[in-house]
This record gives sequence, C-alpha cells and structure tokens, in this order.
Amino acid sequence: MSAGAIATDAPRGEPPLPVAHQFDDAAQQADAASLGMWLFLATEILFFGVLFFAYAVARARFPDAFAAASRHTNLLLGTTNTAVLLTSSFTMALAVHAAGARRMRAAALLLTLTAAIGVAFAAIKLTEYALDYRGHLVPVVNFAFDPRYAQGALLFFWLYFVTTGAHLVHLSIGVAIALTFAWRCARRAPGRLPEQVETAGLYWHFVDLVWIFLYPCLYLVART
Amino acid sequence: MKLPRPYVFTWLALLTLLAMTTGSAFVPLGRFNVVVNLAIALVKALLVVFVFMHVRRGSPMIRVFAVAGVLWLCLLAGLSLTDLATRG
Amino acid sequence: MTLLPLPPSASTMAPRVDALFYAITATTVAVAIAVFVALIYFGVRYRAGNPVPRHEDIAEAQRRARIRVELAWTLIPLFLFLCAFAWAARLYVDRGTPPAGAMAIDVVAKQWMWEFQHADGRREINELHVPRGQPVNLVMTSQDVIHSLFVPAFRVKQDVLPGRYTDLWFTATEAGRYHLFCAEYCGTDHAGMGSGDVVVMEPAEFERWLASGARAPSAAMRGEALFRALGCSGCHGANAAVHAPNLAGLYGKPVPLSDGSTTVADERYLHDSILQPHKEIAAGYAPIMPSFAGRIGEDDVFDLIAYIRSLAPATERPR
Amino acid sequence: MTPSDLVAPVPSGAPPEARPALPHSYLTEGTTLRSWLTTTDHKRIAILYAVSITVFFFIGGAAATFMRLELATPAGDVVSAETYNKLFTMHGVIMVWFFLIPSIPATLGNFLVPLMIGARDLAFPRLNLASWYLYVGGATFTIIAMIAGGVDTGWTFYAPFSTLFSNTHVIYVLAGVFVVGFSSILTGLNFIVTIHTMRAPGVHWFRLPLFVWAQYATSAILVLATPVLAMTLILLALERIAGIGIFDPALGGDPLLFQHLFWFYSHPAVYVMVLPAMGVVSEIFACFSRNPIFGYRTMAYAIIAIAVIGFLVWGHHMFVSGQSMYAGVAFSLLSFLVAIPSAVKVFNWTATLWHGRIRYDAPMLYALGFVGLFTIGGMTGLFLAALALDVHLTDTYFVIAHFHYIMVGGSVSAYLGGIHFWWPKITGRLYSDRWARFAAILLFLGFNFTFFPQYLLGIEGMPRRYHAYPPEFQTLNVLSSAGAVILALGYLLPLIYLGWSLFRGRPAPANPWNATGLEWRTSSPPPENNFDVRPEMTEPPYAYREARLGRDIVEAREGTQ
Repeated sequence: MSAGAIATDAPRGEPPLPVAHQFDDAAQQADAASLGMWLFLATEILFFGVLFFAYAVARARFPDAFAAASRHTNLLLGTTNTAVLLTSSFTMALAVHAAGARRMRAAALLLTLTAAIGVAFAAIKLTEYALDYRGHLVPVVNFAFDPRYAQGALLFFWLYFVTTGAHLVHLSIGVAIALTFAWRCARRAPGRLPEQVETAGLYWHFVDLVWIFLYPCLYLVART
Repeated sequence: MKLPRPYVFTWLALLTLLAMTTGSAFVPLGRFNVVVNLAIALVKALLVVFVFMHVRRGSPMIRVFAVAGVLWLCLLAGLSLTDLATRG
Repeated sequence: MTLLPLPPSASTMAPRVDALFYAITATTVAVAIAVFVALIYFGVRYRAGNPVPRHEDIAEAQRRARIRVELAWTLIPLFLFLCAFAWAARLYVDRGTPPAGAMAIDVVAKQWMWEFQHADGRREINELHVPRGQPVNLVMTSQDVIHSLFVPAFRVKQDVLPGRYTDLWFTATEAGRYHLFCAEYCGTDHAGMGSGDVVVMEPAEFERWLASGARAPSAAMRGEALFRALGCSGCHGANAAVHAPNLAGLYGKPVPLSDGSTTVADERYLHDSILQPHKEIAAGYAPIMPSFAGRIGEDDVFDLIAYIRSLAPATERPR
Repeated sequence: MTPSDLVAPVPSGAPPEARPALPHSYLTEGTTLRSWLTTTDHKRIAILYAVSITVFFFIGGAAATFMRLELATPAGDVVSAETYNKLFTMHGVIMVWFFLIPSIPATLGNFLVPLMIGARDLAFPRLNLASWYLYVGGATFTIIAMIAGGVDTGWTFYAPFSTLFSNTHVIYVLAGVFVVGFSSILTGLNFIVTIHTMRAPGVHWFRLPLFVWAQYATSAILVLATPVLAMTLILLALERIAGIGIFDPALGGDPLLFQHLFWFYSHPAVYVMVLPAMGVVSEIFACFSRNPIFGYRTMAYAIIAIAVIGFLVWGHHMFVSGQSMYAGVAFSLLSFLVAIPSAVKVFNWTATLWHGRIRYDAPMLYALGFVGLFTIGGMTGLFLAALALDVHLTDTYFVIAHFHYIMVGGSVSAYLGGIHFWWPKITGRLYSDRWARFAAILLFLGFNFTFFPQYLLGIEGMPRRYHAYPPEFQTLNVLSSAGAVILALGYLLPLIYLGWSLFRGRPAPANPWNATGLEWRTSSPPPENNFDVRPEMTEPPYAYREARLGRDIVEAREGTQ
C-alpha cells in the first residue's frame, strides 16, 4: 500500500531516501504525504464549494440577469485562459513524470514552463479585469448595467470577482510552489523530490479543476 | 524527449472537450445547455483526476477523501434545497 | 391551569403544546432516573473491595448480553423518538397554516420597537389589542435586521425578516395582558424590545376599544394619500400619460412577467415591485419605475398595498 | 482501607527539595523558551495548547461572570446594554473557538494519539506547530477586537445585523475566527493521516482505543466542516466592507442563506466539542471499573454515526427563522436520529460498570459527572428537536441551559477528567487525589446550581441575550448567579493543586492506574521519541481481565509493582 510508487524505491547506487524520524520507511512517508495532500484538497473542494453553492442559489433566483450578465463576460479571453490552464496541467503532469524518472533537469524545465503558463493565465485574467473595468462591470467601483437586470447582474459580477479572485490567489500560490520545486530539482539530488513534486502537482491540478467548473458557470450561462 | 503517450492524448482530449463545451453554448438548447456544460466539465475533471493526478495509484483512502469532499458539498446543497426550494 | 414553570396557557395552541411538553418531560425524566439508578446501583454494588460474586470472564459475559440489550436500547428510543417527532410535526404544520378568515394585523418590527396596524388603520406601538376567541394572523416584516415576535403565553414565536413577509397566527383564549418579547438578537436595545404587551379583550370590549380610538384614517386612505404624494398616480393613475400597469383590480390576479413566467399579485409581489421594481417586470412594460427603497418605510408599503387592494376592478378599457 | 492519599506525607528526614530530580524525558530535552516555541514534538505542542486555552478559558469565564452579575437584577444596571452585548459575544466567540474546539483534540489528542497508536510523532510535526501559531494568530486578532472596543453581533454573526447595522469591530473577529479555523483544519488533517498510516504493528482499526476513534471522527468533522465556515466568514466580511453581497435582502440576497452556511459548520462543531469528551470518558470508565467497555464495536460505530449524521441536522437551529415548514420537518426527523447513537453510548457506559471493580478516584468522578450531565443535556436536546416545543423554547434560556449542560457539564468535565487521568503521564508527577475529588464534586454541584434554574427560566419564556428582564424571572436568575460564583471558584481549584503538583508532586510511575493502552507502556513522562522499544498490540483494548483485583491500582501507584 504505497502511494506514488514511482517515488519511493531509490534506484541502485543512490543513498537510501532520507526518512523523517517519525516514519518507519520512505513508503510510509510518501503514503502520508499523498494522503495529506488529498485530504487538504477535500477541504479546498468544500472551500470553493460554498462559492459554487452561493452561485447556484443566486442564479436560480435571477436566471435572466445571470444570462444577460454572462453575455458581458469576455468569452475569447475566458476560453483562451481555460486552454492555457489545461495546458499547464499537461506540462505539470510531464514534470511529475520526469521527476519520477529521475530526469531532474527536464523536471526543472517543465516546472518552470508550468509556472510561466500560470503567469500567462494571470496576465490574461488581469487584462480581462481591466476590460471589465472599462465596461463598467466592477461592483462597488463603477457598476452600470441595463436596469432590467441590474440587481441580478450585480450579484453575478460580485460572485465573478470573488470566485476568480480566490482562484487567482490559489493560482499564485501554485506558481510559487512550482518555481520553488523547479529551483530544487535543478539544484539538488533527487532524494524525496520526485514524491514532493508529485504532491505539488496534485495541488496544481486542483487549481485547474476549479477553473474547469468556473469557466462554464461564468462564461457560458447563455450565449445563444 | 519522448512524451508519455497517455498524457498527450489526455491533453488533446481536454482541449477538444473545451471546444465542444464552448461550441455547445451557441447551440440554443434552452435549459438543456446547463446540463451539457456540467457534463463536459465533469468529464474534463475526471480526466484530470484519473490521468494527471494518478488517483488510482496509491492507497484507496485517497479516493475516499476525494469523494467525501464532493459528497459533503452535495449534503450542504441538497439539504439546503429542502428549504430554498420549498419556501414558496 | 398549567404546572409551573410553564407560562399561562392563553391560546388554542398552548394546551396542545403543553400536552406534548408534559409527555416528553415524563418520558425523558423516567429514562434519566433509570440511568441514574442503574449508575448508582452498579456503582455501589460493584465498588472495588465489595465482596459480591462477579463474572470471572466479564468480556464473555458482556458479549452474551450485548446483542439483546443493545438492540433494546436502540430500537425503543428510536420508536419513542419517532412518536415524539410525529406528534410535534403535526402541531408544527398546524402552527404554519393560519386558519382562513383570521383577522389580519400588519406588524412592522424596527430597531427596537414593534408597530402594529389594524385593518381599519388603528396603529399601536409595543402594545397589541386582540379579541378573545377570534383567530388573528400577524403579517410581519422588518425595517432593518431580523427580529422575532414571541408571546410565551400563546406558545408562538416567528422570526421577522427584512424584505419578506412572515406569518404568525394565534387564537387567544384567556383575556388578560401577556408579555410580548423580541426573541432574535437585534442590537443594542434588543432587551428593550421585550417590554411589549399583548392585551386580550372580550370581543365586545375590543370592538368598543377599536371604535373609541382617535378617528385614524384607514390604511387604504393613508395609502391613497401616499399614492398621490409619492407621484405613483402620475404613472399608474386612471388618466396617466405614461404606459404603466393598471393597478385597479390587480390584487390577487396572475401577472405575466417580462421573462415569460407569471406570478400572483400578492403582498410579496406588490412589496417587491415598490422597493425593487426591476426584480419582476410586468410583461410589455419598460423598466422605468424608480425604486422607493429607503424613501418610504415598511408601514407605508402596507398602506399602499391596502390602497391597491381597495381599488375596484377597472371599468374602463385597460391601457 | 481508605484509598490512600496520593501525596503520602513526606517521609521525615528527607527534605522536600531532595525529591529525586525527574528522569530524562521530553520535558528535559530543552528548557529554553526558544526550544518550546520552535518544538515540533507533539507532546510539547500539546502543552503549548493547554496553556493557551487555559488562558482563554478564564478570559471567557470572566465575561460570563460579568454577565451573571448583570443578570442578578431585572434592570440593566451593572453594565450598559452595549457592553452586555459585547460581553456575551466575546464569551461565545472565545469559549467556542478558543477553548472548546481545541480543548481536548489539541491538548490530550495531540499528546496521546501518537502514544496510543505506538507512533513516534504525528505525520506532519511542522504542520502541528504551524497549527498552534495559527491559533495564536487568530487569538491576536480577537484580542485586538476586544481591546479596540469589542463586537456586539453574538458569536453567530447573523446578517444583516453583522453586515449592515453593527458598528463594532466585526472584521477583526471574523479574521480571528477565520485564522483559528485553519488551526483546526491542520490538526484534523494531521490526526487523520497519522491514524491511517502510522499505527504500530498489531494496532488494527478495531483495537484502537475509543479515545483514538473519537479523535479520528472529530478530525473528520474539523476537516469537512471548517472550510465552509472559512468561506462563509469571507463572504460576510466582504459584504460588510463592500456593502454588496448575497446575504443582503435589499439586493435580492437571503439572510437565511448565511444561517444555512453558518449552521452547516456550527452544528458539527458542537460534535467536535463533545466527541473527544466521549472518548476520554470511555477510557476512564474502562480503567476505573476494571472492565472492558461494554460493546466496544457499538461504541466505535456510534462515534462515527454521530459525526456523519451530525452534518445532516443543522436546520433545527432555524425552525422559526423563516425556513420553510417542510425543511423544518425534515431536519426535525434527522435531529431525532442523531440522538440515537448518543443515547446508546450513555447506556453502554452504564453497562460497563456491571460486574466491575469500581474505584472513585478523581478522573472517575469527572467521568461520572459527564455521563450524568450529558444525559440531562442530551435529553433536553430532544425537546428542541421536537418542532412544536422548539417554537416555544428556542432563543430562550432553555437553549442556553441545554448547550451548557453538554459543553460545560459534559465536555469540560471530561476535559478535566482526562487531564487528571493522564496528568501523571504528561508531567511525571502525582497530585493530591483528595483535593481533586473535592474539586470534582464542587464543580458538579456548582454547575447544576448555575444552569438548572436556566431550564426553568427558558420554559417560563425568558429570552436569551437580554440584559434586562421582567421582574418575575429574578429569583431563578439570582439562584443561577449564585451558582456561577461556586462554579468560578471551583474552576480555580485544579489550577492550584495541579500547579502545586507540578513542583512538589511525588514522581509518578509509568502506569499509576495500571491501565491498558500503549501510552502506559512508556515511562512517565515519556522520552522524546515516545517509546524506547517499539510497542506491539497483541490483544483487544481494555483487556482488564488479569488486573481485576482492584488492589493493583494502589500497588501500581506506590510503585511497588
């Protein structure tokens, strides 16, 4: 029963993997790390889940306003961003694979690439915010909308900024983690790195998962 | 550098699913649009979880934790519906 | 007559709630006594050093007794709980459905006072006069935060929410003066809101009280004055130039909305149309009505609704 | 033979200071402040938590004392309405989040879970220390809020009062509770991973002590419920700052949505407060009746059932809140179901005494106090689950008495029982059993004297959170205030004699109660790595068969065994 099997059996000729004092062996340590991260992801599911629940309640109450408001979101940037984040998940998976195969230089490269794509996502997102600002779609600041749907649209954009804001914060943490491990992969002996990169990868994929569900909720309410 | 085949296929599948979901938004399906959107998002999510996140490799508890997170969210939404849907 | 410490029983619901209360008290006290007696009996008999015969292999003895005993003290409480649940739920459903023809009294809760408004327009602050024996239904809303109207003697309590109407009905059975509290924390003088009173009077005496009050204009008359003062008549009046829904005979009728659905023109719809006009727009009308939120109080909204209800169905061609 | 006084008079001739220095243990690993503040040893972090929650217990208790002082007279004359509202809010926030929720999991749980499963430490020691610093961070925000002028929203923060109408420092307290929430999540996450991956050989799931089962279920609740609270408080804070949000009725929002989200966390949170107490009571009952727990598997399943069904019942806080009637009926049925496992546990504890050899040392008195008071608290919960009675009783002093019977009568008694039971293992010292028993009885009497009158006040209809009330409620309030004085004094006693025992108590043997359980197989206090030789569990827990003579506890304590 060992998680991340690829990470624990150090290939011949390398010193046995360093094991923290509270663990019996590397397998138990890897198992704990992966269980710990998945449990943390369960808390994140519930953390974002509250926002999706609030979105569902508000959308059920103002269906037309949400449709109207959704038409004002920038579909091109939204779709591009989704593609960007899916690609970053792909490169992160490659990074985890490379680290597992002890090809640390490739892993460092892929991790940097993933972080770069993440930054690209953030850049696109910020330009979108700027466009939203120019389109008078930012609640509290300069919100103006067709009076028929003003109330519902205000709630829509309120949830839009809260959810994408929370996602952006989590994405930035992901970028920081990816860069840290890129640096370590480039600099240090593999040791427990393959297993740690895999755990970091789990977190990154979760950030992508959130966006996979956010994208249809925010951009595709009604485009016909 | 030989790219592991399953990851490449999954990546391409995800991008096609993205195209499908965006395309489906322009097809006037009325209420059915929501269902299509969520279904495609779910497929994309399962692809990421099963392929990229290796959920099957590792202790079975991992799947229990993942399912528990989603299930508890459904408890919150489901039981709240007994009030929100019937408040009239 | 009620056993202390229950408050006096002064409404039709009170004796029914008290009966349930005594039944659950009796059952729980019996079970609690059984547990305490068992604890003390075991505690004394099997205390260390007391030479009484004991099972040598206690684990085996426990295993033999366990199945039957645990089944008993799982299923019996389950059965008792389901009975209590059903009995209480039945009363709760009755509490939740006001009897038809109950006398409607409008209630506005605001930070830190109660304002009552009888159908004929008579207004009272922190004091509610009601006739004995006749069902009364309070239609309540809040001007600011969540309050809760609680009359212990009637065993009734209902939160009063801003932006929504909630009902509380009772039929008083004993004349007298009873406490009226605010039960949901609402700020600094939450306790002060608890100095209210419900005065239950004999029906004849109540009629005299109602008539003796200063000749207050009825709610509908106050509503009509507001209707003109606020400029509603400018759009909704009989000969208005603006294309706006005709309110004559509107109350209770279904209203087709701009998003294709239809709703009934009840208090909720009229209240929301006055304070949040763009929430539900009547089909075929432009969203040009200004919101009156913040400009008028909930009591004024009650008056406007009373006025709209009093408008006879339109005789001339609907605009 | 009267149970010998633990603190035998110092044999003449041996001056007290000549007491043998404590053997080498985790306490002697480093004595500088830095070694304590940067420790990753789960035992030291448990002590850091124990100290901090004791401080907050007395801050919260002080607020309660002022409230009882105010309520002695019908008129609001001791403190102003504004101050009273801030007092009950601070009492609630501090007692719930800064004492009750961390109380047993973060102290006894942190100390004992690794020991009971034969591990050297928790899975993530650094996360464990981070959890304590998050607690301290959250506490700082709350202290700032108190000093800056307090909060008057109640610990429930109901919208729209907390978002639009309260002009007090709500944001500070929301930040404090948000941060301390992550402290709970980290502790829960640590426990679950540790119990899954680090059990010693032979420690199968159904050989785990019930204390570990209780910590596992509590951690599952912490991990699954606290994130919902975290996001709900963010939404509340943002709505208060921006003036826009999903709870504001003027914008088409719904204040009841906040109540749903808040109680989705806060009801499971009350099970976080009581489940660990149940675990402690099971350990104490087995040890002091020298009997295995009656129906070990049933008790374990009951713990899991309480944790799971506990998530389905939150609507019973909203029966009169404007929630739909059908939701009320559904939540009432589920609330009756969640009472079943608690009832089964009380009956099983009682049956554990059957054919036992019961000793009445201090831990046992606290545990018996728990079973008695939890039974009354649990039974009155049935009144509140019954819809028609809840209409009359909710938001009155009946509810206050109900949850204090379970939180103070139950959880705090069990917490003190646990502290007394494992004190020799944690500190390596024995304490005066005579004083400890006196304190247990005094607290039991003071508690009932304080809170039973509140049941009667609630039935009479006295609303909660009133600083002034109609004169007819005064007699019972004066009784309650008098009881509160006894309770407050009672809580000072353990500080004194346990504090005294820290410095002057006789050294404790490895297993002073001759109890089963891996934590008793290492020295008192244990070395830093817990076990010199890795323990192995070879039989089911609570195998008190061979130690059934009753004399063995006394001999064990005298160290002659």
